[in-house]
Amino acid sequence: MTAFLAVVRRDLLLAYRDGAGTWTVLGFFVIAVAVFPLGLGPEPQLLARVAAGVVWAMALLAALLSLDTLFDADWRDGSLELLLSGELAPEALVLAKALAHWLASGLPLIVVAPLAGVLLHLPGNAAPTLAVSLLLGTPALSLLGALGAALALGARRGAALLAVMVLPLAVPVLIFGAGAVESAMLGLAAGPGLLILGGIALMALAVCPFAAAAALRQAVE
Amino acid sequence: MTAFLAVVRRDLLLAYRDGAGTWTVLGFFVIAVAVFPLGLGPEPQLLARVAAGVVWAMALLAALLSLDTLFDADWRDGSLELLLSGELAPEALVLAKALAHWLASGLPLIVVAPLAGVLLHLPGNAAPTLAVSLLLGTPALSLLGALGAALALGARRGAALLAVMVLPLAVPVLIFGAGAVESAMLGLAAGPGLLILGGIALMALAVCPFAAAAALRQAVE
Amino acid sequence: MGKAIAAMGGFLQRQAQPARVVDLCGRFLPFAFALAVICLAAGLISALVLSPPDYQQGESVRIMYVHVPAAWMGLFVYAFIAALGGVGLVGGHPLAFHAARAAAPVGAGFTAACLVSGSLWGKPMWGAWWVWDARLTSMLLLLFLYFGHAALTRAFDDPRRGDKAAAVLALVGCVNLPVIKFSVDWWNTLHQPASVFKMGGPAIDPSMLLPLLLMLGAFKALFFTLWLMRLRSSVVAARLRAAAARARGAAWR
Amino acid sequence: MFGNPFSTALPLAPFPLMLREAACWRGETEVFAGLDMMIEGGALWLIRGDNGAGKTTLLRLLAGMLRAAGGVVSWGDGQSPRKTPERALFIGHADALKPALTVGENLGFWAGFSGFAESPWPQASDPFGVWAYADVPLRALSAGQRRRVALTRLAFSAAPLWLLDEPVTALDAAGQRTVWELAAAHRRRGGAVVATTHAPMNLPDAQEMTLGGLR
Amino acid sequence: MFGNPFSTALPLAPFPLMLREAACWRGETEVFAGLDMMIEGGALWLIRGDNGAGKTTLLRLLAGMLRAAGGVVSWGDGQSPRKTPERALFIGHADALKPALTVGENLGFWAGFSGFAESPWPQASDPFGVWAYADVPLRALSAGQRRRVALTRLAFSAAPLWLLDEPVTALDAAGQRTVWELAAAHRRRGGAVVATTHAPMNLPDAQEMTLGGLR
Ligand code: HEM
Ligand SMILES: Nc1ncnc2c1ncn2[C@@H]1O[C@H](COP(=O)(O)OP(=O)(O)OP(=O)(O)O)[C@@H](O)[C@H]1O
Ligand SMILES: Nc1ncnc2c1ncn2[C@@H]1O[C@H](COP(=O)(O)OP(=O)(O)OP(=O)(O)O)[C@@H](O)[C@H]1O
Ligand SMILES: [Mg+2]
Ligand SMILES: [Mg+2]
Repeated sequence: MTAFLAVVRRDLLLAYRDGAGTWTVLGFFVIAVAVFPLGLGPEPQLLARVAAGVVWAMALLAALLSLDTLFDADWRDGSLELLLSGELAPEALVLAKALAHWLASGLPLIVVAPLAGVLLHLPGNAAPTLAVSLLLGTPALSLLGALGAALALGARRGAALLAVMVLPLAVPVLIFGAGAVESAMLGLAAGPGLLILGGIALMALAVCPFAAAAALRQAVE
Repeated sequence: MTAFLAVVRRDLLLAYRDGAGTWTVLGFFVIAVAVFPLGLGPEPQLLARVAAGVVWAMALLAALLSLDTLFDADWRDGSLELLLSGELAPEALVLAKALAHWLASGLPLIVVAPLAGVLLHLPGNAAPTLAVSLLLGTPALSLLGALGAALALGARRGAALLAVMVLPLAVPVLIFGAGAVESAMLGLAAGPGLLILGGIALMALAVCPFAAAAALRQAVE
Repeated sequence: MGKAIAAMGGFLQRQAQPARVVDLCGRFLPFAFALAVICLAAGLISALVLSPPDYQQGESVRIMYVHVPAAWMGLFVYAFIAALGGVGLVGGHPLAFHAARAAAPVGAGFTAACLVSGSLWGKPMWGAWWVWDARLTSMLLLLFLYFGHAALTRAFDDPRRGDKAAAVLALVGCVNLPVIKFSVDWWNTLHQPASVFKMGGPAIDPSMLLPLLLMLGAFKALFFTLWLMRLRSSVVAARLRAAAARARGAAWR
Repeated sequence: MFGNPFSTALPLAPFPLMLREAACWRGETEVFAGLDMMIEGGALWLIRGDNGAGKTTLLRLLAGMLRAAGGVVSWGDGQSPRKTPERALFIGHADALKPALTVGENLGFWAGFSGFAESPWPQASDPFGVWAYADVPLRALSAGQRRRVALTRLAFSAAPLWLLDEPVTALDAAGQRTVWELAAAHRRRGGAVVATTHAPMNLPDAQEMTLGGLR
Repeated sequence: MFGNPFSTALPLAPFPLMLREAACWRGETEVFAGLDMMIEGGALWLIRGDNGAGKTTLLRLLAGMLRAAGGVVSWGDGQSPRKTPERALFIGHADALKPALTVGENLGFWAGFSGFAESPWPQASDPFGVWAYADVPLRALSAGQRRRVALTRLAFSAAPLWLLDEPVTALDAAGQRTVWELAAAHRRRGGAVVATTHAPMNLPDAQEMTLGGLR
């Protein structure tokens, strides 16, 4: 447990101190949301219509963005080998890193998403659903991303590979997340969509750490 | 001139071999364009309406994405100091790196943009304007990005900083680029928008290499 | 002539010694502060009590007396730090950088005040907190530029490096200023076109112009007050850091 | 938990670590084959050989970070190093330190991770004198200072086997002495040390092995 | 352009390079001050000092990569190294090589960049025997092999002043000999060499300087 917490703490510290962490994700997200109206034109109706999709798509891209350093930096500087040869089980290591990734990039997104909603004229009644859908969906993104990052570790063109691998896995999250917000916007029940999101997150929690741990063991050979 | 070409050649080779180059940009762009219809829902009219904006916004984000390694990798491994102490003037070095960045990330975007347009139901008559606007706009993005990357070199949280700095400078490119495509879509004259884009590119060419060279000299102190 | 310039340069050189700067800041501060208080009192009274409500906008027009001076100060301070940055890059004196670093957050504050007040005003006027109109967007970008500037000055181990990088950014970012100013003329926007500073004199009633100018004076004086305070502490902090580093030096090696 | 390494005995370590007919490949090349070696508790092995001879590869094999392509690698209790990586501490050229964190944060993390101490920073164990830079970010250190920080991990490791890849690189004379003193103390506690080096060295009772006779 | 470094004379080099009362800061700390030094053509300087004494800092000052905080640093013709960085070749711990490129591509780039040869790969100048790995990506090399590739740049440099920061790190005995032989050949051509090292070394007619006497 100490080792688990030590890893989480260190990764949060690095995310805060370093370029590729919290600040980049937030910067990217805010900027992406600001860039859209500039590209699409200012009509509030159009913006409101696409708001849910844009926020979710940008959340996905922001999460992807911060993934390629998830194991890569540790692998390059020799940390990963040491992390894997400690008492901590590789599965727990993956979990610790995914948790830190979510705390450093998913959580801030959830906090600023309502603001993004306002800028894109998302109707006020959909804002809580947006936050809840992100709360359920982003952990799944972090877990799936950890799996992808472990698989792409040390590969040539790892970053591109990562994107190509994680995207298909993450698409259901995106569809149900954006769908739930859209239902709320139209006054329909968002519950079913959110339930499915929760289900996906639980499934990712059950599968990803084991698969990613296996991939990591291969990578440090 | 040999030195200039040597730098361009090496950077292209690295972009092709390494993660952070051409493949990542292309992967990101294609995926982002593919994610949108999933987030927005499949109605062709809505997609056509947002196509120009989405393609341009994604082109901007893709360019930003590949920027943070523009000088950073060279700085970390000691190459930058050697590059700056050769016969090549720092301004020429910036130009060479920006050119390579454009060839490795701007040009492939231009090639796949029409395809993205098709995926998003962009009317056929706007496709040439999309290509031309990207052809004029992406060099400006590469040059502005080179300036930002040089300024952020060695900074804490460099990547986030880079985004915050480059975005305000790059917004006019986005606005006029997307605007020209939209005009073409509506059957209006796209010429004036494209002319302004060209003007911005020329201005960036006149200013950025000098400003970036000044920043680089600071960075290797 | 050359002699006069040399004498002038020598004078400035003497004034730019850290101790002298701290002393001068201390001397000007009370005046700037007093001016700010006086202008603010007069401006607020004439803006909130004496000036008439607008025949179209009613009482909400009074937001203008905060909004417009804040906007002007946001633009002015940006030009100010860009000029200081240019002086610092060319002349190399650290004082210019201290001055720019001291001014930037204050300018960002004015810009934020303009955005917030405009947004509060927009809700009753346009029915939305925010629209992606050219002027609003370019003002938001100005705030980003301020953030970039502030982040750059703090982002390096060596503060001089950050100052220089931020100066380059400030100079390049100046292209945004005319865009903000003329966005209302170049594009058809929701936002009001210029009525005070425009060709052919102000097109605004004196009963509204006077409080506006008073508030502008108050904001200017407030800016100088805050700026002098921050400048003084920035210079003092640099001297303290240098002394601490010198003390640590031997132990370090 | 393990206190000062100079005073405390190691937990029972299942020496010897044995290589029999071991072979190792990197990529698609055989680096060495048919290697026999027996590492007893208390031993100091110096591995020598030309550049590219396979010294680092051998250390990684002993650490359980590489799989043997042939032959047997096993501890005295029959366990393979691949299953028991925690028995070895490997310190190589990649030093597992983060430039963005301070010296204290870096070492504090590794101490916490290996369950070493209550306190986040192992001040009591500072053989290389890096405590003075506790608050300095790692990126502001000189090459030798950075190496000292990496080696400080020796002072709070509970691993019976130390694998040191060119440990004295970039260290000044005092630092080099400290490395060999730490190694000697570790051997007195019953641990073993396997180090590579290119420097001519006369350490008493060190066993030497030279790789790459084929070359 | 300059052919084999062992045979050709250097272009006229404006020695001596002089330091007078030079001071240098890193971040907000003074590393050294009041340093005097005169580097003549044909000289070999060995810089010594404890970890963190400022050896690397001194080399970077001589290379024109750092600004002196006080005193004078100038070449014989009055030029400052900051204005004439091409007169020095600096090889440090960061080796300016790309792991993703092959040895041939890496060296070919630097040769082309410094205008060395028509051919992209300087096969004629291969003192360290790295030609054999021309097609191997750099990331698959051992530490010493990588160092050899970095040092191969010495063979196609036209700079009169070589600044070598711990050049023999990670090299085997043969590699170390090659470094000092190259340095000797460079001195015979009229060039100067300034190297840092922690190894005890007896090179005849080397001048020594020890930094950090204050400590
Ligand atoms: C967040 C929203 C807003 C922003 C960012 C904003 C920005 C600005 C800026 C930058 C200026 C100064 C331009 C110059 O110097 O010429 C300005 C002036 C002004 N704004 Fe706004 N504004 C906002 C909302 C509003 C609203 C809702 C109104 C009223 C309907 C308004 C009315 C004015 C007026 C009357 C001026 C003075 C124009 C002049 O006399 O030159 N603004 N605003
Ligand atoms: N980038 C930096 N920022 C701030 N301080 C630095 C930086 N690099 C080095 N220093 C400090 O400057 C001093 C001199 O460092 P330098 O690298 O010159 O030492 P050195 O003599 O080469 O040591 P070593 O033998 O360890 O290589 C050290 O105290 C070091 O901590
Ligand atoms: N990641 C890798 N992929 C493929 N081959 C490798 C890899 N790492 C090393 N090699 C090759 O394996 C051989 C042995 O390398 P190793 O690092 O063990 O050598 P070494 O004896 O430690 O050399 P040095 O003295 O230079 O450190 C070398 O020929 C090297 O080129
Ligand atoms: Mg090795
Ligand atoms: Mg050094």
